Amino acid sequence: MFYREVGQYKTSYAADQALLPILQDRIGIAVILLIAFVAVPLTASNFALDSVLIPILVLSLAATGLNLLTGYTGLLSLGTGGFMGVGAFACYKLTTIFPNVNIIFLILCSGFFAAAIGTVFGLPSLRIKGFYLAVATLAAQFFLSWCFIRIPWLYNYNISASIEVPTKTLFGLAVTGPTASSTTRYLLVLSIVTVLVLMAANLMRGRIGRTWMAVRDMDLAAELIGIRLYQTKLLAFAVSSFYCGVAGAMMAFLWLGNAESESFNINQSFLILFMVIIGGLGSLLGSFLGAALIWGLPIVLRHAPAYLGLHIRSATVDQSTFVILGVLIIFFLIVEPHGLARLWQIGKQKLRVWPFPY
Amino acid sequence: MHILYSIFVDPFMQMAHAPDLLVQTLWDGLVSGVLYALIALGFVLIFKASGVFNFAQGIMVVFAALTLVGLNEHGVPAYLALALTVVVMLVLAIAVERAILRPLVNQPEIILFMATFGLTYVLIGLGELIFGGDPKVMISDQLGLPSGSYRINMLGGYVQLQKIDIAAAIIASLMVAGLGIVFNRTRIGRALRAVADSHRAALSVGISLEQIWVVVWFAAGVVALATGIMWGARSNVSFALEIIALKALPVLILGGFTSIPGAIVGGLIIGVGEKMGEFYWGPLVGGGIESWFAYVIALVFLLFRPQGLFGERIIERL
Amino acid sequence: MATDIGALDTFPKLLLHHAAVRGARPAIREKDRGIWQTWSWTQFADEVRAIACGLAQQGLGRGDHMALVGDNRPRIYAAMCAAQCLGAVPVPLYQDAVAAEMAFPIQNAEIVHAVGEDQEQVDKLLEILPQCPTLKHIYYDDPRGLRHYAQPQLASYDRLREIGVEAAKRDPGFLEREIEKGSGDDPAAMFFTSGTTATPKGVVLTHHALIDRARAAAEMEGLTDRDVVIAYLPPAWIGQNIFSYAQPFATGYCICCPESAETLMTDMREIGPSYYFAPPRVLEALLTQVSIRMEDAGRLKRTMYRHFMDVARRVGGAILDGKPVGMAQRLHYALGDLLVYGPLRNVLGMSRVRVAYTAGEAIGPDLFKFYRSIGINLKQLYGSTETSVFVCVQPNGQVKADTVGPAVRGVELKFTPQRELLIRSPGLFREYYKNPQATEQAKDADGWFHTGDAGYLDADGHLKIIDRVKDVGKLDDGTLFAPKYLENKLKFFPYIKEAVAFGHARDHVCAFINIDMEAVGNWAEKRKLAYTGYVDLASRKEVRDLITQCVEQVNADLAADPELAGSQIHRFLLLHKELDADDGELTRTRKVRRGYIAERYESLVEALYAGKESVHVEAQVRYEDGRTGQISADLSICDARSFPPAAARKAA
Amino acid sequence: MTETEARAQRIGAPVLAVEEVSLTFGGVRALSEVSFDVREHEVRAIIGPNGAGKSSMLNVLNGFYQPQHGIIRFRGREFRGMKPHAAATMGIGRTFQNIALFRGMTVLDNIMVGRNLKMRGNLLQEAFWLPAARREEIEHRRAVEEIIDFLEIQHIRRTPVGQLPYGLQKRVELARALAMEPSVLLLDEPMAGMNLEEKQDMCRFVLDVNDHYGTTIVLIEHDMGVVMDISDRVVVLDYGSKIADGTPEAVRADQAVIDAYLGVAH
Repeated sequence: MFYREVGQYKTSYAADQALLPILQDRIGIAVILLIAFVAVPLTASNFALDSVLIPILVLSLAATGLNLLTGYTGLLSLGTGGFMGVGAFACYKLTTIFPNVNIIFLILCSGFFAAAIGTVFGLPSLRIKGFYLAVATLAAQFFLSWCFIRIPWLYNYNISASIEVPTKTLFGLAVTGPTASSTTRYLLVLSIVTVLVLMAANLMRGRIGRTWMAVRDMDLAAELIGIRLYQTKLLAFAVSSFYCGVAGAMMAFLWLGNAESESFNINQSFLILFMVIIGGLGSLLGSFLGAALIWGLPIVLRHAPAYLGLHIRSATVDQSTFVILGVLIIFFLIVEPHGLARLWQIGKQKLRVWPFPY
Repeated sequence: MHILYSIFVDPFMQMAHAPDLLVQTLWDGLVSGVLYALIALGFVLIFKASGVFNFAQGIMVVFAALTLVGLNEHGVPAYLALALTVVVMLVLAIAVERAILRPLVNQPEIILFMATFGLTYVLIGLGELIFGGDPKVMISDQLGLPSGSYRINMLGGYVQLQKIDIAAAIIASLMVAGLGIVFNRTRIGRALRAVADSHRAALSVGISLEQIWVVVWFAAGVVALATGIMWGARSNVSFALEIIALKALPVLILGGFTSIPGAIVGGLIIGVGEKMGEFYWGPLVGGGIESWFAYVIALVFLLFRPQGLFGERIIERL
Repeated sequence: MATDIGALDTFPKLLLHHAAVRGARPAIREKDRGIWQTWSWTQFADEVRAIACGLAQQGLGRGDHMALVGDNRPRIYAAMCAAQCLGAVPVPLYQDAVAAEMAFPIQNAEIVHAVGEDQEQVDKLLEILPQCPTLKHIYYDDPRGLRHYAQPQLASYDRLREIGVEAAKRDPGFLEREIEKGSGDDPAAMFFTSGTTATPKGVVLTHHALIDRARAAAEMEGLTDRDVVIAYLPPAWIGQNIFSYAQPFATGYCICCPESAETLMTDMREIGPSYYFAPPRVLEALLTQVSIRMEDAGRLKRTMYRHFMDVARRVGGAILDGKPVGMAQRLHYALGDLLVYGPLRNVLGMSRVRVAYTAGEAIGPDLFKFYRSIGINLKQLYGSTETSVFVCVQPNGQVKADTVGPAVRGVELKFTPQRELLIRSPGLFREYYKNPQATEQAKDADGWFHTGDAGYLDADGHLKIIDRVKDVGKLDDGTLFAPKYLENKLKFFPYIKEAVAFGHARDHVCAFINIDMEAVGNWAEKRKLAYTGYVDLASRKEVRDLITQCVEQVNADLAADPELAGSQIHRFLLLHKELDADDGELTRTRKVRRGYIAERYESLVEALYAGKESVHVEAQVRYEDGRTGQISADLSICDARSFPPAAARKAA
Repeated sequence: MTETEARAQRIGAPVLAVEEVSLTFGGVRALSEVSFDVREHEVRAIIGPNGAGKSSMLNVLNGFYQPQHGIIRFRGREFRGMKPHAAATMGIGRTFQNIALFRGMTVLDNIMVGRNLKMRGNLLQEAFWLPAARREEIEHRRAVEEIIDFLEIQHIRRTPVGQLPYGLQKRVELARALAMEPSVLLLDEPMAGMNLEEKQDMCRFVLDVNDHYGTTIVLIEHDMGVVMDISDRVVVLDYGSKIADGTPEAVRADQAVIDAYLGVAH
């Protein structure tokens, strides 16, 4: 209905291969970015920023990382939580060793540590596939959780086995630690997430993205075409873990302000896996939609009774959130196995050929 | 040099010095192995018959145990509570088939696998809603399960064998034998195996998918109940159990996803391996390696034999 | 302007003018290799210069003729202009014509040089080489598959271009000198009429004729060099050539060639032409597509679509014409524009169409009203090859469904007692090549051209075409019988693809009807009706009832018009095969060859009038790959209710 | 100079040969001591009844199976068994009997994957879409567009592969193999399941590929009419062993071949 594609012709390959070839899509994204970068910081309350928007952005980045591995390369991973933990602890160690180095740079560097660990745990991916590979990543998850408790060096021998994030400043403005305001942290998280997701989008429209998808769809045929399966899979593990590592570092430094092994355990991996599945495997937009739903829904449910004037014990509300979440997952898998992103895509396609059905 | 010594030589020296401790660790390993095997059995049952990797098997164990104890708390006598729980498991099986499996027939495995995640969350929520979240004590004595333990003096020391563990071992082997016969000999068994290979093929020869799946999920429910009782008897019934159920994964890796004997042997290997690893090698790295050592065993095993002990060789054709 | 408009009297001069004045503006675009490749006017002029010099080296001289066979490609138009630079006369031929049909034009115009697009066209030219001794040089554009062809006549377009570039280097001023020699009265091009009757005739049109008519229409519509046209019809048809060659040279606007026939719809949506031309059959096909796709939409969307279509039918045309319309209606239409008409225009690629013409044959009134009602400024145009197209054009605001508009500037109209239309205009053709008798017959001493169409001027001075003079018949009781008018009303229904009416010198009207395989097939599938193929579908009772309803609705409309009430259709049959140009039943531009059909299906016509219930037919059919086969079927004849003419009606 | 003489002149020395190749897996003896060669620019057909080992032979040639016995000689180098990746880098492309396209991607992306061997863009360049990566992408897109134009599939450029009819999927697979610019192209029953018109198109494309790109073709085909029309030499397999090798006319007259096809008792 809103699409007017008449007159949008491409006279060069660069234009034809642009990320958003259709004008209306470009307008849409521009509006969204405008709202995110300008409208939200001005209007959103600290509560909205701290417990809704920043978490969703951080988890979307982790979901994007997992999507690169499971959605685009077809390698099921249950180790996301662990890789995020590596990012968080790596960042913490880096700030303690190089206190005056720019914090953003360190957050990104911690991603490389996670990437290294991710690649190591990706090594079995050549010989084994499917559920069996899930076990390898599960081993990584439990092993890393164990390390976060058993290696005191990681948390500077702090007796509570958890890390407190020191106050870091950027151009004189407090960015991490208790004094940093939610808006600055929100803007920082938003810019890092935007850049990294843009990089992921670029990857997916280039050679590397295609080799990943080829390995996902028919790895035997891909090999016969000259794609080195091993390197491709390991690269997927590395890039995916990089994203999870950065997400983990941001979770500790820019969201929670502290972190311990519990926040990067197996449940975190399952949570992110749900986001990717419900959001839509193999779609960057899906990671965002999934994160918003799986994180946003419990908050909404928790506040719904109060808002509607029913007073239910908070424990029952929490428990019923579990049930509703479970029912929702089943419902979505039945209605649209390819997740919210596919629903969005179908809707967009209907608008493009409106009023026709196809 | 010292590290190599402490890894490869010292543990075995310790074993030689305290054989009774060795036997005790072995026994403890075997016992937890039996429980892992029981959980793995539930996974294998459903995977073998419906091709679904049922992640919710772990929570079904907890849910069954909670129902049993919960009913008992509400004044229902033990044996009646047991019967009622079995009925609850039947209702659960029918509900799962109706709400999840039927709409998702012929969907790829990953989708069904994800659906069982959904089921896990539902069962956690229901369990807590109906029976409260705090851990409960298993009513093993009302069910006539033996308590106390035997003390056997041997090899210069003594070995403590819990009676409940022996009972668990016996029940487990009875179940395995029973299921083994059902799967391989009876008409229903053949139908179960047909459905596992291909839903469409089974449908084409008139096997009713719905019936088979209810039977299979009910059987898995009963196995879960037995596991819940055994497990509850050793440590109380709580949601922490659900994470331990994940241990069944390495067992399945070792034993192969579709073989019942594989599940038992795999369970025992993991159980013993884990206990020995924890007892002898644990201290070297600060202990607590029980949480991930099982996975490492499975992983090492996988690299040499990707399809597990009993699985068939996977031949990929183009 | 440096050179006044008068001196630019030939296409090559106009080319140099555009290259000088608007060199960077796009002249021609082609969707190729996935993106739109663009030639600016300077680049296009350089291409023409290279080809012209090349052709000169190859011996093409003033007055010679050069054949052009191929689809809309920049290189075909470059070659056409290159020939004109040397004073030669380009002769575009239909690219989907069979080899035999090309032999006559080449012999008639003693053609020495020919430009073929690809292996398909080269094979046809080589096949008729024995009958055309004059043909010495064949240049091919797409070398695909021609690697092993060793015939001496063959040379590649690129080779021709290389020769041209070298020649131009040696003698830079050569082209300008040749162009200067040219004048407005030289022949600019020769188009062979498809001719519904005897052998085709070569219509010679001068530069002056084409340019004058192109400018007249351009001024009337205010065309500028910012306009965009999509070239998708055969270049050999004057209807396409005037819009993709004559007028762009006159005004400087850009023409766009789609990638292939299959990608036409997407290419058109991408380009978004502002100036669009489509013969009625293309508009019919589009409407059929629209109705089939809407039929498959969900119930909600269908009801919305029908509701707003009714609104459009009531007020759409009036709003487009700027007539006064109530505010409520206007708001309602605006909502419809947001929900239905805007998106519909967008999907059809017509959102940016400022002016759309339809011509070539009379258009059904309902079809015409449909496009205007959804906001597309579709207007009727009358003209022919001999008159360089523009004779009558409906100006904005005076658009009616059943007329073709007043005469364009410079055109005089006159009628003979038999209502035949005579035309005098600067755009008239010079002669039928080597056919003086036909020229005399068509153009009398003081320059009046006999169009062969019957018609009259209505109250507002708009020309109203009834039919071809020889086809306009009279029933026994003298009432007017205009077969084309009836056929167009029938063809408005998506289920009817083609129709042929008979009634001249008979007591009542009967008709052959061709069902539209796609539309009726879709209709049948919806009702779970199994059918194997075209013959089986056409013979089913349910399909006959469906078509009977359509015919009866046409009869009801005819009953309302006193002049035509007598020519309601009493009996009809569904033909066993689609009428096809390859079997000679249609012309290359899909017009019905009435005489040939009446003669070939004599037995069927007699059966209709003899009141028989069914008739057996044996027919030879030529398949796509040239094989011929036999089709035999029993066609049952159906009767359609006719309605008493309405009582005294106020004047139409 | 007639068409056939022109072709005979262009066919060069043997470029690919198998000697005494035997292949067994799981007790099944798929190939036993098969030897034949393929010459440069030749259209070499492999025919034989079902289960004769044709597909296995092809899978040995491009490294999907490793033969237990025998040597593969390619451009003067000897191999006991090919590695799939090595075969691809050396210029052996192939299509599959039952289509192995990447169902999650569009036609254009599927063909672009064929360009993978020729692309050098590294992670950093691609992530930031630096000029180097952008230039390379455009250069390879242009090469792919040549193939799309060559096989006349412009109208399905952006369609997901899963939605295409059978005939078009086969053509996209041929396009993907061509994108690798192979010197030898292995076609596994490219015309199976096609109607007459689609078969004629595919034959024209195969001949054009051989003629235009000079690619040596190894073709597995059941339709004898097609084999007779477009192949220069034919090798016949039956129960895993070679029973005839030569020009189509010679092979058609060979009694052993007739027996194999008409089923004389073994």
